Amino acid sequence: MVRDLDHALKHVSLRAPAPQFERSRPPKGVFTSQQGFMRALGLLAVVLVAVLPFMDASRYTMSIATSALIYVMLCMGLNVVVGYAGLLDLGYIAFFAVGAYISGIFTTVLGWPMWAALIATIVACITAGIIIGAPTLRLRSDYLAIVTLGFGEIIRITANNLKITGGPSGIHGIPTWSFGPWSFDDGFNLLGIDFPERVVFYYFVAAVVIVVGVIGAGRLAKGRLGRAWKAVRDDEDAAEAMGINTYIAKISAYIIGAVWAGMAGQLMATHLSAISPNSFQFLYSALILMAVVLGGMGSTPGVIIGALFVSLAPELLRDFAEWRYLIFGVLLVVVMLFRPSGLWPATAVLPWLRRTRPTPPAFTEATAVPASVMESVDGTPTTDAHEGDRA
Amino acid sequence: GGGSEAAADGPIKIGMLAPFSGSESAFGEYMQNGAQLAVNEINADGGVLGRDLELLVEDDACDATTAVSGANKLVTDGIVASVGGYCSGATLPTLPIFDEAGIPMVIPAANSNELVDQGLPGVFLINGTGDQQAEAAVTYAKQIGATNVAVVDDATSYSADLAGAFTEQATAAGLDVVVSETITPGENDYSAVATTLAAEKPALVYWTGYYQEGGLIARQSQDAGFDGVFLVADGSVDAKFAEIAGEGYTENVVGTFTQTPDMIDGADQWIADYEELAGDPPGPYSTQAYDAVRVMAQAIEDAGDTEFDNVVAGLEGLKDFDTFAGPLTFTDTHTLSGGGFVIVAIDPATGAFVLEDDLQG
Amino acid sequence: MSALLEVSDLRLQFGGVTAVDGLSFEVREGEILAVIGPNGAGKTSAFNCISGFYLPTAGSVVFDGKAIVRSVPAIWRRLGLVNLLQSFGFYRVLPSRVTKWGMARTFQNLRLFRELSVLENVTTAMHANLREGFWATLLHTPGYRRAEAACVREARGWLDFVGFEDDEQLYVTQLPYGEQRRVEIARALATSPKLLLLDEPAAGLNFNEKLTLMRLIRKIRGLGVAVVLIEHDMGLVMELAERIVVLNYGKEIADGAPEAVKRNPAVIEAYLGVDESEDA
Amino acid sequence: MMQLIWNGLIVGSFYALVALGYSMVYGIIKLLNFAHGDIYMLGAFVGFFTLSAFGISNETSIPLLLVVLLLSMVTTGLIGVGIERIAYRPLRRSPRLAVLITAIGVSFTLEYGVRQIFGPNPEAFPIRLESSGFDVLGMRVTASQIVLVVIAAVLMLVLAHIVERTRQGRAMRAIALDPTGAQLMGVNVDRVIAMVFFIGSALAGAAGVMAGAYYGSIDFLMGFIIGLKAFTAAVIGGIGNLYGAMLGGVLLGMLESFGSAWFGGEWRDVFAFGFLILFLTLKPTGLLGARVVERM
Amino acid sequence: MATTLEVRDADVVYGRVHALRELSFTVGDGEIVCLLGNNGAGKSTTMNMLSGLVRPRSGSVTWQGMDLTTAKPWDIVAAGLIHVPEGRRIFSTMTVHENLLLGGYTVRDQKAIASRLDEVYAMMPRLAERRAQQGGTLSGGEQQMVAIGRALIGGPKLLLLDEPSMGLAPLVVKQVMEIIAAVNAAGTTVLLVEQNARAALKIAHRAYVVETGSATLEGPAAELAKDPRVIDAYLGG
Ligand SMILES: Nc1ncnc2c1ncn2[C@@H]1O[C@H](COP(=O)(O)OP(=O)(O)OP(=O)(O)O)[C@@H](O)[C@H]1O
Ligand SMILES: Nc1ncnc2c1ncn2[C@@H]1O[C@H](COP(=O)(O)OP(=O)(O)OP(=O)(O)O)[C@@H](O)[C@H]1O
Ligand SMILES: CC(C)C[C@H](N)C(=O)O
Ligand SMILES: [Mg+2]
Ligand SMILES: [Mg+2]
Repeated sequence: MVRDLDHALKHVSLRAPAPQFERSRPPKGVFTSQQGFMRALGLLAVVLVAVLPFMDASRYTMSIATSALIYVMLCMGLNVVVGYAGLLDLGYIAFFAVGAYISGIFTTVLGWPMWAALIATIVACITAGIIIGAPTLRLRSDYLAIVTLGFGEIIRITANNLKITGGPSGIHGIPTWSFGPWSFDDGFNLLGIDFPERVVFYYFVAAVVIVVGVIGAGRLAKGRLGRAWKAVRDDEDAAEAMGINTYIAKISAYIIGAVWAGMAGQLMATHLSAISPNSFQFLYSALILMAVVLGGMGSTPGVIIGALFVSLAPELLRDFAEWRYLIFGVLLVVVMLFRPSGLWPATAVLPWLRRTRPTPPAFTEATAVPASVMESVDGTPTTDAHEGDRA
Repeated sequence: GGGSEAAADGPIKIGMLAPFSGSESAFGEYMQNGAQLAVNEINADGGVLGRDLELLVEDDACDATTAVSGANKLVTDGIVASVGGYCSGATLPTLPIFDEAGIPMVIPAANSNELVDQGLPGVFLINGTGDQQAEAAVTYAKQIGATNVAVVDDATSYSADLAGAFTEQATAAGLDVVVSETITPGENDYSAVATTLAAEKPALVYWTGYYQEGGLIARQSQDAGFDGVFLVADGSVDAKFAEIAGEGYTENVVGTFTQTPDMIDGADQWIADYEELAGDPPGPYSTQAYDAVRVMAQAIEDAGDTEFDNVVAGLEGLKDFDTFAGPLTFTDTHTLSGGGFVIVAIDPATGAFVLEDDLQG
Repeated sequence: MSALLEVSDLRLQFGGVTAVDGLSFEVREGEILAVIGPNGAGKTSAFNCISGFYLPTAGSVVFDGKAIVRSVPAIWRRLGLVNLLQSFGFYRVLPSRVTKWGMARTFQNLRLFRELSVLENVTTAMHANLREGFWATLLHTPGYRRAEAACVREARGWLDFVGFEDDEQLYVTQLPYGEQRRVEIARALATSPKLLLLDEPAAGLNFNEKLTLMRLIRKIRGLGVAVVLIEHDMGLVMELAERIVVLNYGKEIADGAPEAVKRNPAVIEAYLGVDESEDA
Repeated sequence: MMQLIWNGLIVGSFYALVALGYSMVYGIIKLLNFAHGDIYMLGAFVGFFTLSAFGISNETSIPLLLVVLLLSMVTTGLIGVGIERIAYRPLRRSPRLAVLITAIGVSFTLEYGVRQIFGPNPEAFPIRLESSGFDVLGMRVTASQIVLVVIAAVLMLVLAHIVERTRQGRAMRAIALDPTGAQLMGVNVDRVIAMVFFIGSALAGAAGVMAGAYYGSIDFLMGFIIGLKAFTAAVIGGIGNLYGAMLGGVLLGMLESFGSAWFGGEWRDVFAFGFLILFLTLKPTGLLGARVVERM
Repeated sequence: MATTLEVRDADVVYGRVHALRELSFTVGDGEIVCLLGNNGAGKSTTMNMLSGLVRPRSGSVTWQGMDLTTAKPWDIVAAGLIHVPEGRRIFSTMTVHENLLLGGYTVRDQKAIASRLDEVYAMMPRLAERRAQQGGTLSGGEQQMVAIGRALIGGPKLLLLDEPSMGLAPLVVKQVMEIIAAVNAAGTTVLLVEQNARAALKIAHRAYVVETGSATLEGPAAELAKDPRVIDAYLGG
C-alpha cells in the first residue's frame, strides 16, 4: 500500500533539480534542539504518570487522575479538529456521548463483551462523524460552530428521552473489561503494593492510550494528512489550489476526532460504570474547547497542560467550596491575559533556543481578532496582523 | 471494609455529597446545615460509641463525573458512612464506589427507584420513593374527584421517574391521563405547556419538577386559562414557589410532601436551632439530611462498631425510629415502609406550604 | 504542437456584471502566453474559471483532454438547483482535481500558508503526488520515511530552483514580499504542473527583481511547463511572451505575437495609451 | 395555531433582544461572547437590587418598570464596557479563540459572583406585569405581552437604524471588516468598540429586566440557556447582520413553539436544532447573511 | 519651502527584524517627495509609522508641530494626514460608495463630502459604474482606484501613497500619476512610495533612496533620475 515517492512520481514528468546546496540541519540533542527536548520531556511525563500510583494509589487520587487523563484524551481529539484542521467544534462532547452510550447499551442491554462494544463504538462514531460532517463541513467556521453545537444538544436530548438510553438517569452497571476469567475488578499485587481497585487499571489503560495517541497525533500532524489539515486551516482556497481536497481533509480530521472521543467515552463509561445525559451538556464541550485553547491550539504539550488545568483546577479548588467556580473564572481570564496564545503555544520556542529559531508568525485573519493599535508597554511596535490582506 | 480501620479513636467521619454548584446548588446548603445540626446535637450528647461525629461535605454539582470524584475523595478521606445524595443521576454512579469501599449509605433526598433496584446491600432511602409519592398523588386526585389528569416533568431523572410512576398508577386507578408533557428546565417561557393545559383542561395537573419552573408554569398556565388543581411534587415544595408564581396564582396549588417541622408540634425549637446554625431558615431536605445523620448514628451505635455488615444490620434493625417523616422502619428493599406523604397547600399569608390533608381519611 | 488548454466561449456573469464575455483562446504545450487588458477586463476571473474556483455561466474549458467545466442537465437549471448541487460537488471539477491534472496557479494577492514554514509550504503542495497511507504514517514504516525524505528533498530542490536562499524554517510572513512571491512560485511548481498560471507575478517588484523573475519564468518554460501570465508590466510582457491575448470588458480584442499586439490600435486605445515605452 | 405563533413571538422577542447584542459584538470583533447571556442575568439582578433596596415588592406599575429598565440598561451597558476593557481589549490581537476563553471565564465569574452576593436561590422579581389576558383572533393575549413586544421592537429598530444607516454604523461595519483599515479612515476603534459593547449589553440588560418583570423569577444561571439560544438566533439570521438577528430570534421562538406543539416538549430542541442544521446546509449563510465572494 | 514633516533618527523594530534604522528625512509644504527602495527596505514601515499604526522605538516624527510618535491613528487622520496603504484595504462587503463615504468619516462638512465624491467619480468613471458593487468583488485595479478615491474624500493635507500604481494598467498608471500631480497642485503635500520609479520620479520634486531602513541618497527627483546608482537599481538601463 505504501509506495516510495520516487515510484509514485514515475508518471510525473516534472522533477525538481536536486538541491543545489545543503541547508543547515536542525541540531539534535536534549538541550540543543526543540525536538530532543520535547522527547525528553515526554519521557519524563510518562515516567511520572507511571510512578504516580506507586506514590498515592488512593481512590480519590486515582479517580481524579483517571478523569484528568480522559480529559486529556478528549482534548487531544479536539485538538486534531480545532487545532490542526481549524474546524470550530462546539459539540465535541457528542462523540464522547456516542461512545459512552454505545458501549453502555451494547454491554448492558445486549450483553456484548466489552471488546465487541469497542468495535461497535468505533463504527458508530465513524457513522456519526460522517452523518453530521458530510453535509456541514462545507460551512465556514461560525456556522460550523452552531451546527456542531446543535448536534451536541440533539445527541444529549435524545439520550435523555429514549428508553434504551435509560432516560435521564442514564445507564448504570456497565461491566468492566474482562479477559477470560480475569477482569479489572480483580486486584493484583505488584512490588508489595496492593492494587485492589479497578480504578488503577483505568488509570493505566488511559495512560497507555494517551501515550499512543500523543505519538500517533504527532506523526499524523507531520505527515501528508497533517500538512493538509494545517493548510486548510490557514487558507482553504490556497489549499485547494495545491491539490488538496479540502473537504476530504476536513472530514478526515472530523472523523479521527470523533473516533478518538468515542474511545474516551467508552473508557469513561467503563471507568465510572454509570453514565447519564447530564455529563454531556454543552458546558463540557465548552470546557474541552477551553482546555485546548488555554493550553495552546495545535500544540500537544499545551493541550495536555490545558486539559490537566481545566479538569484538575476545580478539583484542587474543592476546598474553596462555593467560591471555586468564581475563582476558576477569574483564573481563566487572568491566564489568558498573560498567555494569549495559550500556556504552551504550538509555535513556542524554548527560551534558550530562541536565537536560532524563527519567531512565530503574525496571526492570520482567520484566527486573529482584528487588530487595533495598542500601546505596548516597552514601546516596541506591535506587528501588523493584516499585512498582505486578501483584497 | 475500607475506611473503618483508619482511625479507631478519632472522630467518626461521615460523608455527604450534595450539589453546591450548578443549577441545583441551592439544596446543598440546606442539606449540609441540616446534617451539621444533627451532628452538633449528637456530639453534644456524647457522640456515637463515645466518639465524636465529623461531617465531611463534597460538591457533586448534580453531575455524575463530579460526584464520582467527590465520592472517591470522601472514601479516601476515610468516611465510614455516607448521608448524602440529592440528585439521583449523580448519586447512581457513586453507589458502586461506596459499595466497594464498604460504606453504607443513607440517602436523604435522591429517591429514584433505580437507586434501590440494584439491590446493593448498603443503600437505604429515607425519602419516599417515586412510586410512593405517585401513590399519594393518585390518591389525592381520586379524592377530589378528578377523572382526567395531566402530568408535566422536567426531563431530569427524578422528575421523569415520578411522572412515569404517576402515569402508570393513575391509569391503573382508572384516571385518564390527557396530557403528558416534558419541559426544559432553566428557561423562563413555558407558554407551550401552558397553552396545552388550557386547551385540554384536565381537572388536575401533577408537576413533578422543581419549584422554579413550577412557579412559572403555575402562573403561565392560569394566564392561559387553565383552572384545575395544580399539584406539585416534593421538589417544588418551597416558600419560593409562591413568590415566583406571584400573588393570586397559588390558590389552586397543592403539593405531595413528607412532613416538615412546621407541621409538627414542638418543632419550632428545631427551626430556631437551625436558624441559629445556618443564619437562614431551613429549606427543602434540611430535615431529611438531619434525619439521615441521626438514622446513621443510631445504626452505628446499635452495631457497636463501624464495620459495614454490622452497620447495615443496624440499619435494617431500626424499628419505628422517630423522624420528621414519622416512625421509620426500613422495608426489605431498604425504602420506607410508607412514604409518609401528605398533601400540603400554600398559606396565602406567608406563601409557605402547610399541611392540608394527611391522606389518612 | 497540440493545445494543452482550450477555452471556448467562456462566459461568467455576476448578477448584472459580465466579467468574462465569450472568451476563447488556447494554450499550447510549453509556451509562454501573456494575458493583458485594462483593470477589470476579466483576466483574473478567467483564471478563476479555468482553475476551477469559479463556475462559469457558460462555455467550456478543456485541459489536457479533460473537461474542467462540466455541463449541467437542463432540468436542474430549470429547477434552480444548480448552485446547490454544485456546492455539494456535483457537476463541477474541484480546483484540487484540476491541480492534480497538472495545472498550478499563483494568486494576485499572495496566498501562502502563513502559519507554515517556507519548507512546509512547499511540501504541502506535493500532497497529490505523495502516497502516504494513514497507517504507514502512524507506524512510521520505512516506506513512509523514504517517501517523506524524498518529498523534503524535492521541496528543497524547488526552493533552490526559484533561487530562494534564506532559511527554509522561517515562517513566510517573515519574508520580504519579493521572497514570498518566489516561494509561491516554488509551491506551485511542487504540484508538478504542465501548465502554470501566474497572476501579476511582477506586481510590487522593483526593476532588478523583475529581471530575476523573467529569468525564472524562462527557466520554468525550460522544464517544459507552459506558462500563462497576467501582467500589467509591458516591458516584462514584451520580453517574455511568445503570444499575447488581450481582453477588454471580458472579450478578446487581440491575440497574436507581441509586436503585432503592441501595434494593434484597439489595444493601444483600450490599454496601452499612446506612449507605453516608459513603463519598463 | 395563532396561539402558537403568538407564544413564539414573545419568546422570540427575548431571543432577538439578546441576539442583537450577540450579533453586534460578534460582527465587530468576531467574538462569541459567552458572557453575553450573563449580562442579561445581571440586568435582571441590577433591577432586583435597586428595587429591593427601595423596599419595593409586588409592584405592577409600568412607568416604574421603565425607570428600572433605563437604570439597568445604563448599568449593564457600563459593565459591558468595563468587561471589554479588562478582559477583551488586551487580547484584540491574539488568536480569536483566546478571547472566547476569557469570555467563558467572565461568564463563570459573573454567574458565581452573583451567586455569592444573592445566593443560589431564585428570587422573585419585585415588579410584576399585570397578566390578565383577552382573546383576539383565537389567541390569548395579555397587555403585558403587548408592552413587551412593543418595547423590544422599538429598541431593536432604533438600533438597527443606527447601525445600518449612520456614519457610526458604517464605522462599526468597517472595523468588523478591517480594523487597521478603519483606523486609517480616522475611526476611533477603541471608542466604537466600547460603544458596541455598551449598546449590546444595555439591550441584554433590558431584556433581563423585562424577563424579570414578565416571568417573575430570576436566578444566577438564567443567562446560560438564553445565551445559547441567542447565539443560535444570531447565526440563523446570518451572524453580524442585525435584521437577521431579529428575524432569527423570532424564527427560533416560532420553531420552539411549533416544535413542542408537534413533537412534545422533550423533542422541542431536537426539532429546532435539526431544522437549523438542515437550513444551514441548504443556505450556508443564514437568513440574511450575504455570501462573501472571495477574490483569488 | 517650509518643512512640514520631519522624521529624525527613527528606529522601528518588529520582534527581531530591525526595519528602520535611524531613518531621517523631511517633506516640505506642498512638495511631492518620493521614497525609492528595494523590497523590505522599510518604505511601508515608514508609512505605517507616520500614520500611527506602528510606533518607533526611538527618534522623533513631527508633522505641523504634531508629535506623530504618540498620536493615535484616528487623531492623525483627523488632522489631515491620510494614508493609502499597501494592499489597499478595501472594506470588502461594503459597496464602493460606502467605502468612499468612509473616507470622509472625519469630515463634518457634508457639502464638502458631496462635492469631493462628485470629483472622484468624475476622475474615475469606472467607480461611478460600480458604485453599488461590493468592494471585495472589484478587480485589483478597481480596488486601487477606490483606495485612492477614498483618501481624497478625506481632504488630505498630507497624502501618503504606498505603491499606488501596483496592479494598475499602464493607461491608468498614467492617470493616477496625473491625479497625484493635480492634487498636489491644488495644495496637498504628497509622500509617495513607488516601485515604478520612472513614473514616480517624473512627478516628484524630491526623492530619497531607502536601503535597509535608512535613507542613503537624497536629491531633487530630476537629478536622482540621472544618478547612475539609481538608474542601475531602480530604473533599468
Ligand atoms: N463577485 C463579483 N460580483 C460582481 N462583479 C464582479 C465579481 N467578481 C468580479 N467582478 C467584476 O468582474 C470584472 C472582472 O474582474 P477581474 O478581477 O477578472 O479583472 P482583472 O482583469 O483581473 O483586473 P485587474 O487587472 O484589475 O486585476 C471586474 O469589473 C469586477 O468588478
Ligand atoms: N509585521 C511585520 N512583522 C515582522 N516583520 C515585518 C513586518 N512588516 C514588515 N516586516 C519586515 O520589515 C522590513 C521592512 O518591511 P516593509 O514592508 O516596510 O518594506 P517595504 O520597503 O515596504 O517593501 P516592499 O517594497 O516589499 O513593500 C522587512 O524586512 C519586512 O520583512
Ligand atoms: C426532590 C429531589 C430530592 C429529587 C432528586 N433531585 C432526585 O434526583 O432524586
Ligand atoms: Mg486581476
Ligand atoms: Mg511596502
